[in-house]
Amino acid sequence: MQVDGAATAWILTATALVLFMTLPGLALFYAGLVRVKNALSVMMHCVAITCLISVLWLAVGYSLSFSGGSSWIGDLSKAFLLTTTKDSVTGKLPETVFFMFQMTFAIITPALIVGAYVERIKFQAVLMFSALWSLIVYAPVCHWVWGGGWLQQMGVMDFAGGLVVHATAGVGSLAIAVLLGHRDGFPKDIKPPHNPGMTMIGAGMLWVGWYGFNGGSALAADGGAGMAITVTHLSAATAGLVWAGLEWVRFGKPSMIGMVTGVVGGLATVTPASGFVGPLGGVILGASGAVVCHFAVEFVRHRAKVDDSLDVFAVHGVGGVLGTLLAAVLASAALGGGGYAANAGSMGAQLVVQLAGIGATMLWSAVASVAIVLVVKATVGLRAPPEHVDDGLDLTQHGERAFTP
Amino acid sequence: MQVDGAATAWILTATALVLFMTLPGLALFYAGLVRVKNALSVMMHCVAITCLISVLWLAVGYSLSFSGGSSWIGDLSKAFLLTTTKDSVTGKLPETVFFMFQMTFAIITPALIVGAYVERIKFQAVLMFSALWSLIVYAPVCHWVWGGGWLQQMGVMDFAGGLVVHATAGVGSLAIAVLLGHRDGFPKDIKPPHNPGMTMIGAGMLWVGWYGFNGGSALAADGGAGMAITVTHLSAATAGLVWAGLEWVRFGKPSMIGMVTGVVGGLATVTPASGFVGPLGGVILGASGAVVCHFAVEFVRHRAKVDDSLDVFAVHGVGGVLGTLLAAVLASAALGGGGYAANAGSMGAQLVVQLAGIGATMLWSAVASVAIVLVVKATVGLRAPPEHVDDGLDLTQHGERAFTP
Amino acid sequence: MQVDGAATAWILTATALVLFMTLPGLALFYAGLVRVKNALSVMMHCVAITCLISVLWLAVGYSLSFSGGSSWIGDLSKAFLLTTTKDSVTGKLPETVFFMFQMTFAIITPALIVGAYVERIKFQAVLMFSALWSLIVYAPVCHWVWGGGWLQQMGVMDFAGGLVVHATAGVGSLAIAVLLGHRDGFPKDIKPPHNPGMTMIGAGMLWVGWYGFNGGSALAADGGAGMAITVTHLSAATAGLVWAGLEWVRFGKPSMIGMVTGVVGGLATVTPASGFVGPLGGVILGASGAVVCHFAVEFVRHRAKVDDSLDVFAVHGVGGVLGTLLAAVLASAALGGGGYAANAGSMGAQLVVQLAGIGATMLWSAVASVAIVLVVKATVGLRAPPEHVDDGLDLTQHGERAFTP
Amino acid sequence: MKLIMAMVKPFALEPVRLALSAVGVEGMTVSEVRGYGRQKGHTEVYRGAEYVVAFMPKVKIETVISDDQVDAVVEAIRGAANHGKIGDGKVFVIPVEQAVRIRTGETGAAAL
Amino acid sequence: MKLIMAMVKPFALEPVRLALSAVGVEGMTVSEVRGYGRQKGHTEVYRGAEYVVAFMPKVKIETVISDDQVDAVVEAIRGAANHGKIGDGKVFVIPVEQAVRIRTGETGAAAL
Amino acid sequence: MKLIMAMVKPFALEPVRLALSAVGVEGMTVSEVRGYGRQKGHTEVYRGAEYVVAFMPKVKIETVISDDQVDAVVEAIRGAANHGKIGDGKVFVIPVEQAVRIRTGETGAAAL
Ligand SMILES: Nc1ncnc2c1ncn2[C@@H]1O[C@H](COP(=O)(O)OP(=O)(O)O)[C@@H](O)[C@H]1O
Ligand SMILES: Nc1ncnc2c1ncn2[C@@H]1O[C@H](COP(=O)(O)OP(=O)(O)O)[C@@H](O)[C@H]1O
Ligand SMILES: Nc1ncnc2c1ncn2[C@@H]1O[C@H](COP(=O)(O)OP(=O)(O)O)[C@@H](O)[C@H]1O
Repeated sequence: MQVDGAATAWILTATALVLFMTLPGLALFYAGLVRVKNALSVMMHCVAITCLISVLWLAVGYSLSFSGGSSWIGDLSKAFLLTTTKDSVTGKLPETVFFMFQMTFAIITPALIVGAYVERIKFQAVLMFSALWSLIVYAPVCHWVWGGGWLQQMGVMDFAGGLVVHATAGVGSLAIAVLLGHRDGFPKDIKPPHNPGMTMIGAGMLWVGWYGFNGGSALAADGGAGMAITVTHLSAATAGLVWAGLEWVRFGKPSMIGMVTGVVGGLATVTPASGFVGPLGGVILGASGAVVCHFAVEFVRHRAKVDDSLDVFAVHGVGGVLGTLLAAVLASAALGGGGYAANAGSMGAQLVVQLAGIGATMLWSAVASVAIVLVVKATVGLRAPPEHVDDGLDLTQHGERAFTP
Repeated sequence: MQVDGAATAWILTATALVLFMTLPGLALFYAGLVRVKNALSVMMHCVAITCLISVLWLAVGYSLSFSGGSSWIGDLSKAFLLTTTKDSVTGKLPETVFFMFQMTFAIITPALIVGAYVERIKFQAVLMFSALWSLIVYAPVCHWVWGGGWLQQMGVMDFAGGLVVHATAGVGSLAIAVLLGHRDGFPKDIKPPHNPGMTMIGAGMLWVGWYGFNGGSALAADGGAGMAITVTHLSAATAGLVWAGLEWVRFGKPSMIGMVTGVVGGLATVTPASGFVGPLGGVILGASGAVVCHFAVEFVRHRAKVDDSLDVFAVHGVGGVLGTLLAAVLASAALGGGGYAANAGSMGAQLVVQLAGIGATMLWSAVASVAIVLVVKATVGLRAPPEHVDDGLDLTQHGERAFTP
Repeated sequence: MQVDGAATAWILTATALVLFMTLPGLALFYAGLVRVKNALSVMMHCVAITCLISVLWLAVGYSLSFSGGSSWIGDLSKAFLLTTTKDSVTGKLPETVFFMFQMTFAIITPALIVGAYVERIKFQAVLMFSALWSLIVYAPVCHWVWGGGWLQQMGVMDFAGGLVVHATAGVGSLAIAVLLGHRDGFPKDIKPPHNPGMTMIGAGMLWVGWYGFNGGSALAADGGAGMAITVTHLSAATAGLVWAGLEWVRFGKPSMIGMVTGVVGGLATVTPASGFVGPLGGVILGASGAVVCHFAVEFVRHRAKVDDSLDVFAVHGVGGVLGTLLAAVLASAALGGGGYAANAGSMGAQLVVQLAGIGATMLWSAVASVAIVLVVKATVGLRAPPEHVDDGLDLTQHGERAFTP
Repeated sequence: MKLIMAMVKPFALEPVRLALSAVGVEGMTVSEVRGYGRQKGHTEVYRGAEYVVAFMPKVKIETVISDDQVDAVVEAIRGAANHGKIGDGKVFVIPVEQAVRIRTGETGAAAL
Repeated sequence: MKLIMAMVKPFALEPVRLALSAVGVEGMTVSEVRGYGRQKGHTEVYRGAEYVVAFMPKVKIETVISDDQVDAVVEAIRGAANHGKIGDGKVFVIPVEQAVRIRTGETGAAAL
Repeated sequence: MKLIMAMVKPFALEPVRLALSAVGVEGMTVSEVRGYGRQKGHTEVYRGAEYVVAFMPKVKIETVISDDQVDAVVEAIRGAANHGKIGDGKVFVIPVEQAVRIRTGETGAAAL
């Protein structure tokens, strides 16, 4: 097939935008939420994951996800891109562009999990966990949903990663948070975010970058991409308002952290649906995402008493799953959506497929994540020693300090 | 008409760039200029305006601006984009892309006004003022100039928003600054910008994003867009040098805040002219914009004694108006410009049209802004209570602090 | 020739990305590495260089680089773009787009040199040095390599600026660092980076922006651009891992500053080769760049005892030269590369050409930079007075402070 | 000589500085601190979780004065920093045995 | 009255605050400081260069108490901040002549 | 024992630290402060507006020493921080009644 120059131009840009989401976007978003003595360690996690996963993606990750293979996992035919040249084509794009765009998704997914284990993890554990997780959780699920695997064959709808990115990362976060144990003092005596402004900058970058994430998932520069960024943006905006509104009613004041958390929740929620719904669908996804994630945060923290420290499961996991379900409803042409996959056909049938996708993704993510964490714990160890935690990971794990007067 | 893929790719990007100008660009630019106790509140204003205006734009703003309607205002035929699909086309673009690109302009315009009322406003007032202002000031003027309204019919030249964005925001700022009253201690005992580095980051983002703002206004990926970013950049660069030079001569030292203020002034000035002039036109716009805005800042503050705190009128309003006038001169083919609109024809005729546009825009912005502020004052109230102002808006209005050790 | 819309869309974007590398990317990367009392001055250097070089580029820089002229230097036929219109075309792009894209390279090159002279230079010297250097070093070398000059005629391979950008800036840095003298206390009593987080943000922006730098140098939205960003990214990622690994082995801890320094070293190293090699080539460039630059930093500082304060020569100069050499090896089709220029033909022949390019570029950069520095010293002076250095350049040269409580 | 150490609300710094100038105090040193007293700190809510922030931002003003200035100085600070609100702050008086101006070597009251 | 000035490790602040509350201390002021003592600072390595960072981050806690509280307060601080590690910190006792509550004008022990 | 409290220019910190080490001072605490004295602050101009910044950045060095060290210490600080320029700073000497090393419980001079 012929390469489409316009699509290529847009996906090159989208790739830059999604990398920008992780570096420096997510790094800032997360670093602002921890204590100052651990801020650099969080940034370091994001940078290190970016480097590590990129090389793994070249080595085997891309091939496991997107080479032919079975319904369950790809093969190694594309390992190290040995057979890919400038002229290789995937769909309407040069294969290198497709490879890079997908790589940025493979990077940000384990980077999201950073939020679960901040302020207490050993750096070795971050590296080993992320590497194994990327190959054992991300690559297969990516293959199932986008790489021609069994869920794609069933017609599952996941436009930009409600399952592949957010559900996997959310469940992985829960697993590692439980097995790693909570921060000292959790839940009563923990400290507020050290730098909400940093979190705002990160959230702004995530929002802008998400145009590339969802809009780029159209793999074309057309009305599909346009509609995707439209619903993405409207979901984010609505969710920000709703979350801040909930805070205003419940706690007397709308906070900036709350509003940007809502924005991110809205973005996560709209992600799987962003290619299938219309503008009002975006508003509905944002509003419901904000409400559900808002209470999920409290449920995880206060009921389940799990220290998923920066709420990765409650915001990304729950949002992604919710959006995956709602996609099946809001895609209905009657509701302004784009209709259903041929092999599903009706809202009911699609819902069943979506539930299968959610169930399989969460189950596999849970089982595999737990196994990976146990292996990491048994080998390099999981938790930094108490003195390291006391003095902060920046100084003790990386020999650096966030500010020197 | 057929969608142009290349134009679509570029306007998708430009949309991301203009959103980036507001979040986190403008939020940082402004937050660095206030005291640390109000820094988060300024960021919160920018985030909240982004969320709120986005939803309003979907609801009615876009329709009032860009549906057919009368010469004065659009109708509600495009409200909620109910009739827009992936396949709807506007010019060479998918309508969703046009909708989104224009939305980012609708967002940043009231966000610019934040600079007028920082450090003393109630958060409720920000929301109510911005919502009303967007519908009553922005939407009509946008319709007049870009949506087929009477100014467009007269052939007014406003490529990317000298009137629609900068003149309206500037006048709105003056209105609210006067009616809200000055910060305590103004003009003698106010505190210097708490974080000029933050302002620099924001200015850098604004500069980069402005490529999307002016270059995107070509609505095509062609030489027109190329010339627009060329003149935009040259105006910014020249204005930065001139402003810093003025400081060097007048105060003995060129400051970074001064240089980036010049850059922003140059960007505002070139905006209306950016599709009509040549490279030297950009230099002239930048130089004149820097000189005029530089002294306008002092005039507003020291003569008029208005606490338009971050100089929105003097930089954006004055720059936008100046550029709108100079566009009529520098568009002259003899001066390297692109010539005049068919229905104006000569420099003289064009100048008359530009003056009409400036007069009408400023008058309507002034009258309507004053009315809106009075309504806000009479309902939710305008000024935060003195204790809130003393302790800072971050803690008192949003329950957050910029830094926790 | 006909303008290619897709290429135009991508190069417009790439231009924004490369400007973003300097502002705010490089400004943050560098500012985080100095002491807080000089942080704003570093940012100011970056902003001022951006403004100044832009105007000079319009005036004569572009014409000297890219107009016909001789093998040694262009002429003034394109000065002030007097003959360029919207409709002028260069290759597949509107000439304005090509002009702007190249301008961003002309900006960042002298801005890189800022790292050599931080914390002790007079602001006048920054301006005068950068202006002269841009015309006397950058423009000719750019003409030799990309503007049809003698090195291009010989078939030198420098895809995105190993010679034109990194080698020139590296050598210029060494020259000014030696002649300016070291910071007080160098090498034993200098202070650690005041804000590594700032440096991380800058590094993230540099990484993202480098997609535009190297990917844009394809001047098309095609598989060539795709392969360029692929190898660029892989080099950066590999280099980050290798540098952090070296630190881990040698000093017991991997630091964030180390990892992002590795990333930037990998990016500099891959730059000249990025259009000629395959994915594994990118990995090899990154790994070797990290190792070589890592030890070069120590060599310059501890052996040569030159206070090239932020390691511009060791990271950019050495990386760029190394990549220029390796390009000749890794371009070999046998190694997955894209093969050689017609007029070189074999690896051996190409290596000779590359060595000629490296030799000529470094020699000219050295001679001319030394001359320029001496002229600056003799006229406006080079080093800020000791009291200014003691109290910090922010306050004494620009009258500003990085933080006001 | 006495060291007057006053913890006040941040926005009271400027009025206190002016009041001190008015009573002839010619030098002082200020630091950003966090304090705790009757005003017990507050609760911040982030994402629905309550964070007890025990300390409120305060400014500590330290000025060394001669013995005969003590009453005037304490009064000046009280006058400028008293808003009748909890958390307005405190003033402590601490004996000082010697003061030296680094530049000149002057000691005692001459060094203040 | 005495000013108790304690320099402790940053993470010891919260335990010390609680211990002080338990012995009836109702006000205190805290600042971020850098300290140097037996614990000599450390070396940071950036890009292969060693930077001697002489000072470690500490928190300074200042609280003015009545004379009879001194032993209990010092003991409380020791109990909460002692980890048996170098750099745990020190407590100093400094005489205070007067204390004034700005809001009410109360003086002496009543002002604490 | 005495508390020596010195306010000096920030870049004088390192020389002062070395000078204090040289005369046997083994512990000190440093804070970033803002000061005001003969050196009256300065005016900053942003966008043409003058901002009076009353306070200059200073570093406060606090070290508790035994009585017999006072003269040597004050001299050491003066020697290292004196540039003959306005704003070089001041040294104050304040009585200290007790010092306790948290880790060991040592008191008095042994705790310094
Ligand atoms: N005993 C004390 N020792 C040291 N600082 C104190 C003491 N009591 C109060 N402070 C300081 O004074 C500030 C105000 O005290 P607080 O009791 O809240 O005010 P008020 O007396 O006006 O009600 C505190 O935040 C703290 O910084
Ligand atoms: N003589 C002193 N004067 C002032 N502060 C001191 C003095 N000695 C120690 N300190 C402070 O106490 C902190 C801990 O002192 P250090 O000697 O390292 O601890 P330890 O006594 O537990 O070994 C130092 O970092 C410093 O802030
Ligand atoms: N009376 C004082 N009480 C407390 N601090 C003082 C006093 N006088 C001066 N200082 C501190 O010393 C610093 C230097 O004082 P200044 O009078 O400017 O210096 P110099 O005496 O060298 O002219 C001030 O910035 C302030 O921090």
